[in-house]
Amino acid sequence: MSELLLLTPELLVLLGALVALFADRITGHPRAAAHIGAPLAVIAALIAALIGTHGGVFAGMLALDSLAVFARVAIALLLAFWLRWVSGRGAGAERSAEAVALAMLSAVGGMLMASARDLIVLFISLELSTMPAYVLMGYRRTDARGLEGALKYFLLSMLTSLIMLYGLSFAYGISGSTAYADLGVVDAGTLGQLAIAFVLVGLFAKLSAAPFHYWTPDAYAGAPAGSVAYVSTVPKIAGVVALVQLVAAFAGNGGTITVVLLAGSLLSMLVGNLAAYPQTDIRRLMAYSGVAHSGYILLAAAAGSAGGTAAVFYAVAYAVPSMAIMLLGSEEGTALDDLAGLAARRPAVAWASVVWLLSLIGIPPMVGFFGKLTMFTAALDNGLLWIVAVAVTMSVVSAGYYFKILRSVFFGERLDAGRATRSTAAVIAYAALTVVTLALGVLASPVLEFFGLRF
Amino acid sequence: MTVGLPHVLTLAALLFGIGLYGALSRKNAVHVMMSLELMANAVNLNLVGFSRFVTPEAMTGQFFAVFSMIVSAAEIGLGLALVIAIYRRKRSVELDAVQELKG
Amino acid sequence: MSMDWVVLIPLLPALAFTVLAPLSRAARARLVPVAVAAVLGSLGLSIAAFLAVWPGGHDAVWQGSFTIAHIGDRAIPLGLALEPMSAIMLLVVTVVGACVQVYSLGYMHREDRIGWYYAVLSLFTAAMLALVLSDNFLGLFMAWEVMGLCSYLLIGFWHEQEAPRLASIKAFLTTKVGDLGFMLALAVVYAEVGAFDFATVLHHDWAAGTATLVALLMLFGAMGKSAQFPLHVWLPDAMAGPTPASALIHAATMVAAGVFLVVRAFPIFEVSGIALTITLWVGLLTALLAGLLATVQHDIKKVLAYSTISQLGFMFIALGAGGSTAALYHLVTHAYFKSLLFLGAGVIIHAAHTQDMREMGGLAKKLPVTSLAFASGSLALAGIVPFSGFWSKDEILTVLLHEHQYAAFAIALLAAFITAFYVARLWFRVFTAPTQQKELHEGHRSMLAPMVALAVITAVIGFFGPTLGDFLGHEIPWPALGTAAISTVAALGGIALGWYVYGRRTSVVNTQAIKQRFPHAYGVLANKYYFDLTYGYFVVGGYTALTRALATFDARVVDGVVNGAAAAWRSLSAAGWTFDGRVVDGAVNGAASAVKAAGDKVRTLQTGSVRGYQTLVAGAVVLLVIWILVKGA
Amino acid sequence: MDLPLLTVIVFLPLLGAAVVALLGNAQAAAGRAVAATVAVVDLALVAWLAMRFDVDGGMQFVEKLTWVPQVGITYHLAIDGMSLSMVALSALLTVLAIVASWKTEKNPALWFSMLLLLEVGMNGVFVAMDFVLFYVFWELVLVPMYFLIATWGGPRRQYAAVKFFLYTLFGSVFMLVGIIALYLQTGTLDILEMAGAGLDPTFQWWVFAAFFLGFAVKVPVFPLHTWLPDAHVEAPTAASVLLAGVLLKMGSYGFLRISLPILPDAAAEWSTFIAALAAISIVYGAAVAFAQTDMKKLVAYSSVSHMGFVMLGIASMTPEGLNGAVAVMFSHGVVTGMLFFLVGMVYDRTHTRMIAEVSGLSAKVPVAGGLLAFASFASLGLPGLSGFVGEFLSLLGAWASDIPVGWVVTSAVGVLLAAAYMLWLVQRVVLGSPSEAVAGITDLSVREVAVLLPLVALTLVVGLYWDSLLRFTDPAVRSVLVMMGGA
Amino acid sequence: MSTTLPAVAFYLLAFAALYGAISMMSTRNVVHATVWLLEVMLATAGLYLVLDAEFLALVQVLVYAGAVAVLTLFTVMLTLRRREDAVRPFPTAWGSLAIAALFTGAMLLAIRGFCPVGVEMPAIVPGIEAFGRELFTTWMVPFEVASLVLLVALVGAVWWTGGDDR
Repeated sequence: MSELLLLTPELLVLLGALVALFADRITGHPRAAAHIGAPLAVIAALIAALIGTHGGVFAGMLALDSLAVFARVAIALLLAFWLRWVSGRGAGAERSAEAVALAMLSAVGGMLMASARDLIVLFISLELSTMPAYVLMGYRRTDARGLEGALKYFLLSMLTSLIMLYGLSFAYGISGSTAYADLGVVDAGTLGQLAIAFVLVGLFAKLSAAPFHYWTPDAYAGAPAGSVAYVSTVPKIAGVVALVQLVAAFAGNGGTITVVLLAGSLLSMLVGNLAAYPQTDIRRLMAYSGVAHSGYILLAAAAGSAGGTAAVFYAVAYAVPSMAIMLLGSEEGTALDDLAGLAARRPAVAWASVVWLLSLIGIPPMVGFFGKLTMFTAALDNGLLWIVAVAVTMSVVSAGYYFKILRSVFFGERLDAGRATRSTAAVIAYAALTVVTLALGVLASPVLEFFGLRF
Repeated sequence: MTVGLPHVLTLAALLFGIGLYGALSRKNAVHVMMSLELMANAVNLNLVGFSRFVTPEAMTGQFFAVFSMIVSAAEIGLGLALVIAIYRRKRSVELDAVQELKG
Repeated sequence: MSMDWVVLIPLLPALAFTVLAPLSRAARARLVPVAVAAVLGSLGLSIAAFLAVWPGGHDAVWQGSFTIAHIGDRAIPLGLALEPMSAIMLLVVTVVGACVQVYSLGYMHREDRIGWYYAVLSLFTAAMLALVLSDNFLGLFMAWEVMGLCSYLLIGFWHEQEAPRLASIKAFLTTKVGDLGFMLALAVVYAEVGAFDFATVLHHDWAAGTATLVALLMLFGAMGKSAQFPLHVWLPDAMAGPTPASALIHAATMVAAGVFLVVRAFPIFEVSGIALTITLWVGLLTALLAGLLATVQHDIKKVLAYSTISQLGFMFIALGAGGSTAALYHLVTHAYFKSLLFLGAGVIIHAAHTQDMREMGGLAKKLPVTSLAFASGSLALAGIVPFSGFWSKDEILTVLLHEHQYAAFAIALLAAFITAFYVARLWFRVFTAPTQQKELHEGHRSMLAPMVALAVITAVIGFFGPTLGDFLGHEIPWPALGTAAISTVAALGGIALGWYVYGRRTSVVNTQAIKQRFPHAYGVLANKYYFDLTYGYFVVGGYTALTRALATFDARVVDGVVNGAAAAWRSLSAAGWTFDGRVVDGAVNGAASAVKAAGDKVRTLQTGSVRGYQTLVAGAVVLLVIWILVKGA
Repeated sequence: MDLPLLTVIVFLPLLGAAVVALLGNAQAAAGRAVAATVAVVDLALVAWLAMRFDVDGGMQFVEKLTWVPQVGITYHLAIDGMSLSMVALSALLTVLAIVASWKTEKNPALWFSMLLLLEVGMNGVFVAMDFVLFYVFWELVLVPMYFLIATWGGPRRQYAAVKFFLYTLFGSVFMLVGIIALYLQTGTLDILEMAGAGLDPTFQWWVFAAFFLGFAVKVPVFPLHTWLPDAHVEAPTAASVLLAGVLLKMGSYGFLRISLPILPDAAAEWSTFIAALAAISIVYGAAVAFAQTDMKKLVAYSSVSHMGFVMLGIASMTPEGLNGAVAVMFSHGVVTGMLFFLVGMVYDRTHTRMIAEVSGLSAKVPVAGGLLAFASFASLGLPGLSGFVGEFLSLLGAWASDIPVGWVVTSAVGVLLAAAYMLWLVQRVVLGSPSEAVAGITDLSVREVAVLLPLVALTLVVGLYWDSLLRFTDPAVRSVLVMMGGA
Repeated sequence: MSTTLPAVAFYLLAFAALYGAISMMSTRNVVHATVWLLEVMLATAGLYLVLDAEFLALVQVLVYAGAVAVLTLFTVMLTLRRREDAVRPFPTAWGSLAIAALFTGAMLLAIRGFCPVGVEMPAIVPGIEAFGRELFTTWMVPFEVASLVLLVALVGAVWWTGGDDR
């Protein structure tokens, strides 16, 4: 059972999830679940890092390559940050035990999905990482809007995942196996290409890439910002890893895949950036910005193996700051005007938000810049000049709406006093996320070295 | 007359299509979910068919089908709970009734 | 012994400037003597330098340079060289400069910004001295520009008033137009030769084409500085500045710099014949038209201004005819007598409290010294033996004959005649016409002394023409009797006519009278001076009409072009401004709003209806499927 | 090299910024002092470096460490005469900016830390010899400048600041694409190694286009200039000084350091186009400047005109032209800095920048008026003052090069036009009798004079002894030309 | 042993499934639709038997026929306010129909192109016990994950259907 030891991180998180279900009731402390979960997640991350890469295990259903390890650590860490933040929620806020448990289960699914080497494992861990998200989206069960968002998410995601499943069935039927290793043959026939296309549709929907993004803005806008902070970031990382590995597995002549990826990328960049511009609710704005960033990720994913690494790195580079911003939104209020005068109230946080936003725009030395750099390098290396041109132009546009946030934070006039939420735990989370945002940019080298990521 | 894999796949495709039509056209949330179930069912049929013809020994498709069933069962359970929750607030499960979030 | 003290000649006034400029108004005023001392010092040194150069010849007796820049493998030195021509110019500049500064002590003593006045005057002197000493075109150009600045500052000295302000900016810009030519000329020279010093540039074997280009560009620059037609319009306005400044800058030295430049660059001009011809005709045109204009001015300074332009025209005539020495000769003599005239005018203005000659008259008795000095200047200007102007102007005519430029000769002669006429007009009107004012006082000693000095120089310098020629290493012959006679006749004729029109005691025939009476036939007939009348009518009337037309032409067209250009530029730039805001920037902001619009468009898909979304998703899938099928087929 | 001098020079202000920020507005005075000290020390270090600088030594004080070997990014700092002149400029102007804004009341901690942060970026850009490092500093500059404008700016500061940011970002992202393309082609990100790599001309053409977008926006070249007037008019005085004094130079520096040596063939192809744009910028800037009713806008547009001469010199690709370009960059930094300071000082007193409302300065406040006149004459390129050097050399170079004569002459006309708008300004503001806005004001304080004197001195020194600047720039320029020669 | 599926059984069941599906879409009564879905499920179970997947047939009957259909029916009943709600007009949505038809047609084309009619049917497959063994050895990981999925569903369902307590 030494193989099972390799799954220690997942098991730890799972343990946390199970404990979380009862922690509050037993301890009577409203945030016990989060308080227990956070350290567990950190330990999980450390262990995942220590375990490092490993060949195929469980009859080749899982394999821990460098991407998988990177993703596992990233997911566990982000989960930890999120839990840390949750643990600081005031007693007034809604009960969090279920949320914590679901989030951790979703994390388990994500970590497995990152290391999956078998379509069946992929499919089921994908579902495991997605289904909790429905609940988190509609976590305010008294709030009709939240539930509406959840329903939209649920129905669309189910439709797309069925299409994906349909595709998977053909992929299996054609290759006669569900192991990634045998999928090379699928790309040959028309039916195979349809299968691949369907699989991509499913993954696009998970990454909320256009034109399968429609659920995203509504679901986010209805959901509590805290949930959005988690749902919009962590599952995405896993999804990207899965996408990259599947693309690698399918890459026969690659023609179909590349075209589909690029088409999705182009649409996402345009739709996301353009539609984000007029938004006034941070959740909705970040939803569209998420669509846009998925566009960049798809662009990288279309650019060979180097692109794959870049895509995963970029997914993390996107996840870290946007989780921070959503957490801030959950604390301060999600309307742009709610952030007004933050610089006066909490200068440190305000400046942290500057770091996050600049990173999302792609200004050095933040991680976002490094992500864009590697991504564009890979893309240009594959001769995708024109779409890169679109990408950079769109990143300028994106600066336009990120600055709306910045402007409100620093120069907005606040009418009321603003919510008086001051939780040290939240501050710790912000600090951690800020540090990561900067460190991954400036000290990228040792990190890449450690995980053995090659561009 | 021989009946083989193509027949199974065709049948599955037809069922999938009908389910899709339902998923797109129905106004009642529960009804939509039923249609989705129909699609899931079709996919399972696909898998079992492949399993029978392509990997009769390994039965991979059958396992796949099992897991897919579990998953869709879970999904439907969750979905129905959601519908009920919505019904509690809105006294309706009509999709056109849930249209507040847009833009 | 080392002669590096030559450097001090331009340096002393420069130091005076650096001492005065940063100080407060009061402190400056107290330190005015420093400036005077400085200019006197450089006067002394200049004399020493002159003696050192004596007996002259071609080559420099002293040369010194420092490298201002290294570029690539080239070094750009700025140097000073003391050779006969610069020695002569040194004397001219320092003498006139000294006279003017001494004179200004009296003339400007009421001004509370006298300190600033002296500072700028010193800076100007420094620049002019540097210009004449410079052994390369770059240094010459830099000094040239600095003089432009000083001229600007001095013209606008009384900047509280509108006229000087406008005059100053007009002067600066008009000359700057010429300077562009000079600057481009430098660019061409550098591109062609790769150096600026006279030795290299002038001995470079020029292709005729390039030479013409350079020469014409330089000529353009010179025309700006020396107020040649059509760039002369700034000089009359420049009279808004203090009179002594006008004497130094706008009569004696700066305006002559253009001529000096052409003399320096003469070898290049000689290579290209065209440039010479153009120079000649520019000179002729200017000499004639400016002379005619001088005859209708009522402002005494304006008369002198136009006369300066006209005289500079003479110098250009000489240059165009190939007589660079003659030009230089005239430059020297003109510097002295014209500054003398200006200083005199200054005294007169001080005394009469007006610049309008019509309000003057009979000053001869009231201002004896001034009138004498002025007389010497006037005679020199008119070209009457033995006063300096005669010799130099005669030299020019000689050159013209020698070069067989008969047409030019005729025009020049006509110009000389006109010159004599307006000199007479000026003189008689101011000094002998019926007295208009009672209380008049002779100028202060500090003002008279310099005038006397200049008057003496003007009177005697003419006899040293040949010596000057030898000194410069060229030959300036005594005038041939023929030409001398012709020019003298012309001059006397001019004076006589002037006397006839303006000078006689019972002065009935004056333009005013003609103008008034001409329509009334009766009155005309009633007039017993029938001859005079018709004569007056035909000659004077036609003449007035002509001059009036010319005046109008000058004011409306030539000057109008300049002012019009300014106006046009203003409106043009305004248009550009609007363009910038509307179009160029509009494009940018347009892009921004386009993004917004597109964003709103995209949002419209987000209807909020689940079934709508599902349909869109399925539609996308179907498109995908169909695409793949088609591609597969 | 015992002490990593360049690193210290670049990052010392960062430390200072942190300290000032931490001191906060509570100990504003202390923070102010710290800021001033840091800036002065930095300037002193630059001076020390300049003393130890060997003019013919090429790239010196080299520091090269690996940073992100996975993508070949190195931490590579080095300095040559060209860079030195620019670093000196930024260090000096930062000191002056801090002194000039000594009395800032609104959120002083942020103000001074932003100024120092800005200095980090400015110094860094000029000494970074690795593309990514260069880009890092390049973008780093945007952030503090955004806050300087958006926090302390005029009424339309938000619009101006964002416009500035987006405009420049737009250019620089394409520059990034160019950088990546070069990296993929050459396999290195080291600017110096890449020089003279002899790349395929067509490839060069495209990369040059990408860089052109990045640099031309910053310079700014004619139609990409419209961010400049807005930014300048809204920006506070010190920010305007640094913006015009240093930030604009980053663009032209980019051309000199990157576009020419690395993409010589493309540069040759583009030269006529650039020269044309330069000539248009010169005349156009002058034209629009002439129409301004706001002193600051006038100076802003004069910058467009002057930077045109920089581009002209660059386009000539002759020793004279390039030296001229650098000279204009330096002198424009000094002179325009002076002008913006003076306009600011006048504004502090009269509370208006409308030319129509200010007149007769020389009568009422002779020091201010005199210095303003002096700066104007320096700006219109009077020989003996620094402005003349660069413009003259640029014209020499342009004429000697194969730029069409028409463009050269057009540019030369720019000199006349510069005289036109500058004198027109002096005419209305300095001369004449005092307007009521001017009636009650006091003359410059000692502090303000102290700010201006160094600039006056530099203007004179450079103007009277060109080599004081050119001895540093000429060897650098020559090496650039050698690289272009492909040697 | 036959080289092909038992044709009669297959066609009967296929007809049953399709008929059920179509009626499910065309019935005017939601409750009836649920019943029709149940019918389709059972027919599919039959098809599984035809395809020698006894275990699957079993699961199908238990999970779907048992759990899902009943649950659905229950929900339908629960969310009907009045008896009449059950009966509602079902206008045919032509747009959806077109999309679905296009999709299906395309798939049929692709399938036609994929494999020719009449492949030799492989030999008989291992039975239930083999299936069980495999399920708990080779497919352990997904099996465990599947249980987690169910856990999630459970927690989620409880949360949503739970009370409004804070």
